[in-house]
Amino acid sequence: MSIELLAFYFFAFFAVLGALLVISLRNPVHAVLSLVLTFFSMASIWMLLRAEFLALVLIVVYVGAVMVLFLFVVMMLDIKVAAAREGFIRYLPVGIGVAAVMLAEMVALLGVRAMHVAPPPSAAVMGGQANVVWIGRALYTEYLLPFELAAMILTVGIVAAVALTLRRRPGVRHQDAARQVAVSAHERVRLVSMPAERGGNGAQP
Amino acid sequence: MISTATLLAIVLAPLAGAILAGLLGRKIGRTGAHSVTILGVGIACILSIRVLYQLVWGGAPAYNQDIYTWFQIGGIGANVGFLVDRLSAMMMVVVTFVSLMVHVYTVGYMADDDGYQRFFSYIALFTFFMLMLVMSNNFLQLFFGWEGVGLVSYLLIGFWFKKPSASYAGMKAFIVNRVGDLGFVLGIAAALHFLGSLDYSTAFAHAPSLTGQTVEVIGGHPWSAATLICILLFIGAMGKSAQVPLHVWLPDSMEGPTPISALIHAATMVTAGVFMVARMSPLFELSGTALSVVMVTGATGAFFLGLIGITQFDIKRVIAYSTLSQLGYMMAALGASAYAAGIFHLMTHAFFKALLFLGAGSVIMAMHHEQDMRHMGGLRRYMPITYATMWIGSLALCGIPPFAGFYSKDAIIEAVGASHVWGAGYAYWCVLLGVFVTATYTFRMMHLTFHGAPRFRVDPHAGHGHDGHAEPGVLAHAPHETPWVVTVPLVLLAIPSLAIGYFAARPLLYGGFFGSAISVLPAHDVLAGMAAEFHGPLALAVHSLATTPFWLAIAGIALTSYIYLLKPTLAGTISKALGPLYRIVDHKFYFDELYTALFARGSVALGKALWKGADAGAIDGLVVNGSASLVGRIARRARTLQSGYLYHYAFAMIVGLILLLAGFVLVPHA
Amino acid sequence: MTHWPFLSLLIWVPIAGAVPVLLAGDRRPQLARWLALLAALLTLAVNLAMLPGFDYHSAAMQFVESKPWIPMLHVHYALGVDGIAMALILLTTITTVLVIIGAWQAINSRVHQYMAAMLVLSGFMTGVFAATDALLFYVFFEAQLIPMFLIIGVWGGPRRVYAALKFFLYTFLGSIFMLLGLIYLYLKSGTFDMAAWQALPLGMNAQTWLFFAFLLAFAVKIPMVPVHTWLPDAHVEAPTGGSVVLAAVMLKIGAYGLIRFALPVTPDAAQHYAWLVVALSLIAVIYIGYVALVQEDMKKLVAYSSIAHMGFVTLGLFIVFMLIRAHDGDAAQLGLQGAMVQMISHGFVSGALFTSIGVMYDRLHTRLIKDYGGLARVMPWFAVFMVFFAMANTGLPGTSGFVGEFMVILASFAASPWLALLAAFTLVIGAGYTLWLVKRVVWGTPASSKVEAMPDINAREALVLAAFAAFTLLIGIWPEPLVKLLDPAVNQLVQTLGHSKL
Amino acid sequence: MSWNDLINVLPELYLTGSICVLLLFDAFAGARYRNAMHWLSMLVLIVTALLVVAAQRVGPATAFSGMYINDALAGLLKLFSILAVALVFVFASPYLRMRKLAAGEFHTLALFALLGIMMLVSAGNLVMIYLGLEMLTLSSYALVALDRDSPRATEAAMKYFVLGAMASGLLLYGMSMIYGATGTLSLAGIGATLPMSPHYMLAVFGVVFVLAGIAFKFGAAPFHMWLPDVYEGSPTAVTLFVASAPKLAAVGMALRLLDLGGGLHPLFPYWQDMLAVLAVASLAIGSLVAIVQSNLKRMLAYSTIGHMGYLLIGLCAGTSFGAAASVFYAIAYVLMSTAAFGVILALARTGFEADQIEDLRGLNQRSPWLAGLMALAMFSLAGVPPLFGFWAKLLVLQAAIQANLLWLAIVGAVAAIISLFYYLRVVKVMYFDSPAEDRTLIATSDASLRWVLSLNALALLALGVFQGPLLDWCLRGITG
Amino acid sequence: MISLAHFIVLGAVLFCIAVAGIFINRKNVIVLLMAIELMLLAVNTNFIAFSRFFGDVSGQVFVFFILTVAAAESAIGLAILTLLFRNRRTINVAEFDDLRG
Repeated sequence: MSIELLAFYFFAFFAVLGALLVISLRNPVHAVLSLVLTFFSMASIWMLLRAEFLALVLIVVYVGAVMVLFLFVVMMLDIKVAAAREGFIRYLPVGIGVAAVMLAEMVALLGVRAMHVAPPPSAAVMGGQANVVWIGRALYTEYLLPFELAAMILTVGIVAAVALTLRRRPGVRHQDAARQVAVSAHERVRLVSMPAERGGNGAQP
Repeated sequence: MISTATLLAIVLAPLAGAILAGLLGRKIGRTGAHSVTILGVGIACILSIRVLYQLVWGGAPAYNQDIYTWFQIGGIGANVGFLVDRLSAMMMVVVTFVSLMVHVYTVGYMADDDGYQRFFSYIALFTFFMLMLVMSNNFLQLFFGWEGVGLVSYLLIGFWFKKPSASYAGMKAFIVNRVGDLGFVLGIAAALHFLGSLDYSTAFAHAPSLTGQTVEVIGGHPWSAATLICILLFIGAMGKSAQVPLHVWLPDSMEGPTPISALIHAATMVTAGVFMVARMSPLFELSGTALSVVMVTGATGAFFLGLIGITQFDIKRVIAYSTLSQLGYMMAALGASAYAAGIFHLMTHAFFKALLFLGAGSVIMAMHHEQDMRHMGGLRRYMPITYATMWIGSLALCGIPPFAGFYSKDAIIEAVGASHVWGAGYAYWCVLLGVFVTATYTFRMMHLTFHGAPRFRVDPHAGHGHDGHAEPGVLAHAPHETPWVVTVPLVLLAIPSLAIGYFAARPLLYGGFFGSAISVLPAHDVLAGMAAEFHGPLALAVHSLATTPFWLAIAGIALTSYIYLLKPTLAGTISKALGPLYRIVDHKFYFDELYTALFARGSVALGKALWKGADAGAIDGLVVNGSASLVGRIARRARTLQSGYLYHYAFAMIVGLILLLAGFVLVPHA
Repeated sequence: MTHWPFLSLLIWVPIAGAVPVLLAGDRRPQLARWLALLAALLTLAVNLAMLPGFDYHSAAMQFVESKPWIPMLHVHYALGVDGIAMALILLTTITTVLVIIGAWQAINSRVHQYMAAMLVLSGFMTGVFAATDALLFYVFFEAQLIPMFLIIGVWGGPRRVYAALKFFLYTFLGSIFMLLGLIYLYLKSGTFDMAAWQALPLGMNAQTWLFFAFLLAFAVKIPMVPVHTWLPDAHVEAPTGGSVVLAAVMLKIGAYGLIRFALPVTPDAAQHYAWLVVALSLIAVIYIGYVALVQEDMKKLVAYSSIAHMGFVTLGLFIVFMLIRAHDGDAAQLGLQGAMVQMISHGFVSGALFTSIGVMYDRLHTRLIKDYGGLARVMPWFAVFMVFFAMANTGLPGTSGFVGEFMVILASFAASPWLALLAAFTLVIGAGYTLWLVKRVVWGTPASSKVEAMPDINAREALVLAAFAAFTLLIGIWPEPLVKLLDPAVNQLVQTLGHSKL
Repeated sequence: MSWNDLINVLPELYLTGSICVLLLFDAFAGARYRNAMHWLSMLVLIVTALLVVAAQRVGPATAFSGMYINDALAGLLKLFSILAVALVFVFASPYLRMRKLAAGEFHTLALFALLGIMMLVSAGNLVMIYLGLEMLTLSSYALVALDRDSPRATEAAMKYFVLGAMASGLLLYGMSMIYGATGTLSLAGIGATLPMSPHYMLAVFGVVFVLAGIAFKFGAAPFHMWLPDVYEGSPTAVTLFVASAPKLAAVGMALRLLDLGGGLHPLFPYWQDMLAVLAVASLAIGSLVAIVQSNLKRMLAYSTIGHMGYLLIGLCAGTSFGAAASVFYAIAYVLMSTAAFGVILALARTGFEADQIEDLRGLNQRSPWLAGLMALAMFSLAGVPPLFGFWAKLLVLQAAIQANLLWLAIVGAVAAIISLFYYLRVVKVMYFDSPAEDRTLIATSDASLRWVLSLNALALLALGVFQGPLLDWCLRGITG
Repeated sequence: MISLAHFIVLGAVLFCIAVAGIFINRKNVIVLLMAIELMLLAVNTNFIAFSRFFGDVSGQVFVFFILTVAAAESAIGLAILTLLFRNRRTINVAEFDDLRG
């Protein structure tokens, strides 16, 4: 067993463990931390695959930014740890069963046998370039349009996040001179058309 | 030559009268209504007589022409046209004459009825349909007239529609007739199928080709095509001419006003079946079986239905059963291939039976619409003309020589006796004993009505009008002779009842009067044999004094005279003595009860069962609404899958994915 | 020949006429009525104007119009009429006028919408009869459900919702499978031209499937037992005009569909399964007759009687196959003619009966037989019409009701005496239920003081009834013109059916 | 990158730029210019549409190394998407005003979504498909949650988000397998490589996941669970959006991935049967469950599921005719649903959503015109000729029969009968019932809404009669 | 020897865990978001592995985009989460069943 394989199993173990913890831990903060563990492990595995740039991005962007955001939200929302998880326990066997079936199917279908191929030497593949150069070249030539589009997606993310969360507190009263000036007659008086009252039971909703 | 215009005038004059009286009845008033209709029928009558004259004495050939095409589809054509030969011409005269008499009579009889105009419209319309029937030159038009008279009969029986029994009787008549028509239509269809035409002359020309043709009605049992056609047609005749077992409507039809009982249910319409069979003689001659059926059916009716007449107390019903019996005679004659005798009896019967009915109507008028003979008696003093004419009618009916009925009935009895078709022996006994029965009920009626002591009393304070008599047998005024419009027709009808037989017997029966209108196979020609013994009407009358039928009639008359004139209590004693036998006859052999239970109630029960069970239950309930509610139930079940829980949604997606994986990837794909 | 697009006019004049009627609005019902009548009369006038130009000796489609509609699918806006279609179109245009007059006072709420729906319905129905392109036929066939659905649902009786939904769903159920059949035929032939399909060779298997698809679609419409149960409900709940159109024209669409599709396109399957349809027809005649006998609601009774009468139509259509087998061409023609004449006749008779019931309903607001009685005294003129139409319904010679039944019975005897016997049973059972109805409604004594107070028909009602009566009588006394109109087309159909496609 | 590349993507470029401008405008313009957002957005849409038409003139072409395909199909779908978004803007405008929803964000997010759609339907590469799709869905999530104070909207957004993210996870997993089988992300490359790939089964395996992703986008059962909740929970204006243009995107994505000779077309036998199963499940769920709904929006959601079943039937056929039928169906569906939701929007007022079927009681007596429009929409959805919806059904059924999928056509027919019931129910409520006394149904006074809605609904009739050119266009879009 | 299969199976395992996390989780929404991240991680691993074994850059580029999008997605997801919490005062998945049927 090569050192590479050993490393793979080591990191894979922690990745899977972290993943399992993510979905089973009661405390969301712990879950986030478990996820970070998984990310770290996977980043290492990506390293094994000579995808250094992405591995680093995963750690820097994901662990560094996204996971922090998660933690931030978890703490901000002050989520109480649920007392009872009987639902979880009751449906656990079914869930695990289904997941296992799915995994079995997937593994069976992947044709794992056919994949017992050793990776080609990395240097030859990347044309002697560093990983980041390799990706960078592709990104700015062939993948230019997607790259721009990805930028727009991030914009969407910003716009959406702002649109959804930025709010003027409803309780806070503040004067808006512009609106006061711009107000029109029909905004001052609302004409409600109501059916004429008939008899004693003319209560309006 | 007979012109088309004449014939059209004969047919259309009554129709025009009917339309005028019917649609403009209120405008033209009562007088207007009876004037136009009498005028119309009168024209028809006069022209009919002229046509008959032209045919018999004028040497005119028979008229057979199409007026217009009804439809023409491929080789099958149906036309409206007239066939006027001596047979139809004679019928036309009978029909229009009796109709005219009835029209005149009605002026008096219906004088204070609300539906005066309507009535005239109906009877004129009836005349139109009846003429269409007898003048037709094809099956289709025959059926048109056939159903048309049925319609008017329906309307007239239910004329007093406020009486539930009247509208019920009308409906019953129509529906029972429809049973016959079912056969009739099939008969027409069969005729068309085997003979290739609806036109008489063409069809009859093809008739010989029927011999040997068979049709498998029931698998493996070939029937002669001729028999099939004839029996089917005869079923029609059974309905219209009230033969057993489709006779049940005729007694009930007495719910209608008396004039129409005379016109429709005695003289004309009910004899349409007889006419039709005679008209179809070229076909009936081809089937001995059919003739047997005709004869046996007719003879059965002649005797057994006559029996019922003895037990009835309603004067009109007695005559109605008499009609049934006489129609049986006619049919029996036809069955014996003595078509001429049948038609002869038809004619004489038309006169004397119309006379009897109108006489009975006159009595009923006098009795203020009382029809129960138990409340009559001794009327001869109050209404002599009616009495006298009724006597003539009765004697004619009983077949006492030399009245009209004698010649025709005697010929029938002899013809049946001479016939050799299957069942002739039975038929002979029936018609023979029928004579006695006829005499019995006839004179029972005469005695109960006119003789003896009155069984009614006159009370000026009693109610008046046909639905006003609160107490039976109590009259507001004393009975009195009816007005001239009533008695004149009686007298006019009495004349042929008295004399027509004497004059017509020779030409009609033995003189080949009908010529080619009626065809008889030599093997069946009983009349030919009888002709040899015929030596003139007077000789026949004298000779008959030594025959069984005459003495049977005398016996009947004597018996009833004894019972009802001398020992009035005896009637009750006899009926008690006969016990169950009497009850069976009194209940008309339970035909009505049986039919009501089986067909009327049975149909309603079946209809209910089918409606509630099959239609509403099985189809609508189970299949239609059932599938709808099943869909609804599945839908309600299915919507619970959408539980609202995110994890269920995710679960569903994953399960779907797994199934797709399993179903399409694991299973090797062809 | 003429250059006017007569058929298009027949279809679109009423539909276009519906627009101003709608615009007349709820406030001006009288205007809406007159506009609707005008449109209907105009349509009728167009229709009558066609008659002189119609060639009575040709079986070919006449007044043909054809324009590509959906070129990709080879769908054409193709119209044309032969005698069969012409007769039914005449029935449609005449009925429309009568229905609009009939609804003059009977409909009081949302008059404009009712009238517009009627006009649109009329246009669509004409479209069904005039279409020679199968898809166009289908479009019209389905489209007419919408106005009828609204007519039943909006102006109908208490259970109108159930009835309207049942009507729509039932018909849709049948027709959607027909649509699959049409698509199949298109893919097979590359055209939606109905005439081309008649010559399209088809294997027995395909024919069988197609035949049942067509049968289902049209059997529902006719309706045949056992898919008939929508009809009594629809009739009972529909307003008078709806019932009249439904009975007079819409049911005919089913039979017309059979004539245009099931018979000529799949002759061998039709031949093979003719026994089935014949059996169902006879069941309709007898079974439905019994069911009709015990109805307590007049409309339901007439509705059931419609089913029984339409049984004669299907009987006439399919008896043809037995006769062709027996090489009895004349009788085959007779059967087909009988079916056609029966359709036209039933249009007038049932239309008239529903109008009559409408007349009573307008006065007493009940359709239960037991609530009536003695109308002969209270409404003598009405009674005359009622009895007349009842007689026509029982198939009395001299009325149109007789002609078709008679022809069909004659034809079926040629196939088998037993069939004829069962068919002729209608003489008895039909008389039974109709006369019993008449006895309870027209004769007798008035059931209540309300009945006593019923006024006799007014001139407008008399006009409608008299028009129906005139047609009924005309066809009854002299069917030859109608027969002549139909003859070439019927003759050709018999020829077509005689040739196997196998 | 060349000049030519830029010309081809000019519509998208313009749209991107405009969105940025609009964003800035919305951020800095005062409240008084809020209404201007609407008109500016409309202007942007019109110009974009013109540019799409213009770009069509340089097509068919690919740009950016095959990332972007400018062909007739893309043009067709883009134009109708733009039209749909424009309809959404018009119909939604009064609603947003009344509910005081953030109109600026609504417009920008919808335009972002449109950008995503346009990219998606022009995608020539798995990456582009993914990015376009995400652009669309991310905007949609935000739109659904736009009514921030509505618990139901938020709940719907959450469900939509989680399931949507999971679906894109599945899609991506499938894409990774396809990549593993072919070693390329280019759709054309995949189509060329697949038949000789040694890892053929890997691709088949991937197809299942990809299909799951597509099915989710369509809302096909069993990946439909989000759809009713989102339709019901979202503000009606957003429901209208979700129910319109994204369906065109979905069909575009499906066609890019599966059909047109490239992409996964070599695996046709596999995905045909899978799609058939999805179609049947959708038809069943769609037609059945809608019957028992009382909420109009939810009912329309289930009806959507059913319609997606029909659309999938067209795709199932695997022929270019079937594909064209699907496109036609999608367009028909979009126009029908905009009309239906448009009526709801036209009736909605402050405090009254008009989203219960019962709310429409007696509409014909209150507002016959709106009732008529709704009836048109309903009969069209039900597929009653001569309305637009009928032709859509006709085409997919024809495609199915043509492809020997008669059984599928029969299932479609049965579903049509069942679904007819609930459409008729709406008509029944509007026409047969009398209006509730306590509620007054007042049609909107917004003129542009009234007019455009009328045009929209009447188009269902007009396109029912003159559908030929559109059908022609759809077929040309597929066959090139 | 380390082969492609190792990575792919690892990806599959992670993927299944993530999926299971989504439907087993009956507690809070935030775990769902994390499960989604896990899912994407699995996918990314697949891409990178294939990219490595094909020697093709596009797989890694795709991963780059996925990471980008995932970041935006997380942002929106968390935004919805905060909205949810604001509106409902809970993020318990089992309580979000207003919309159903």
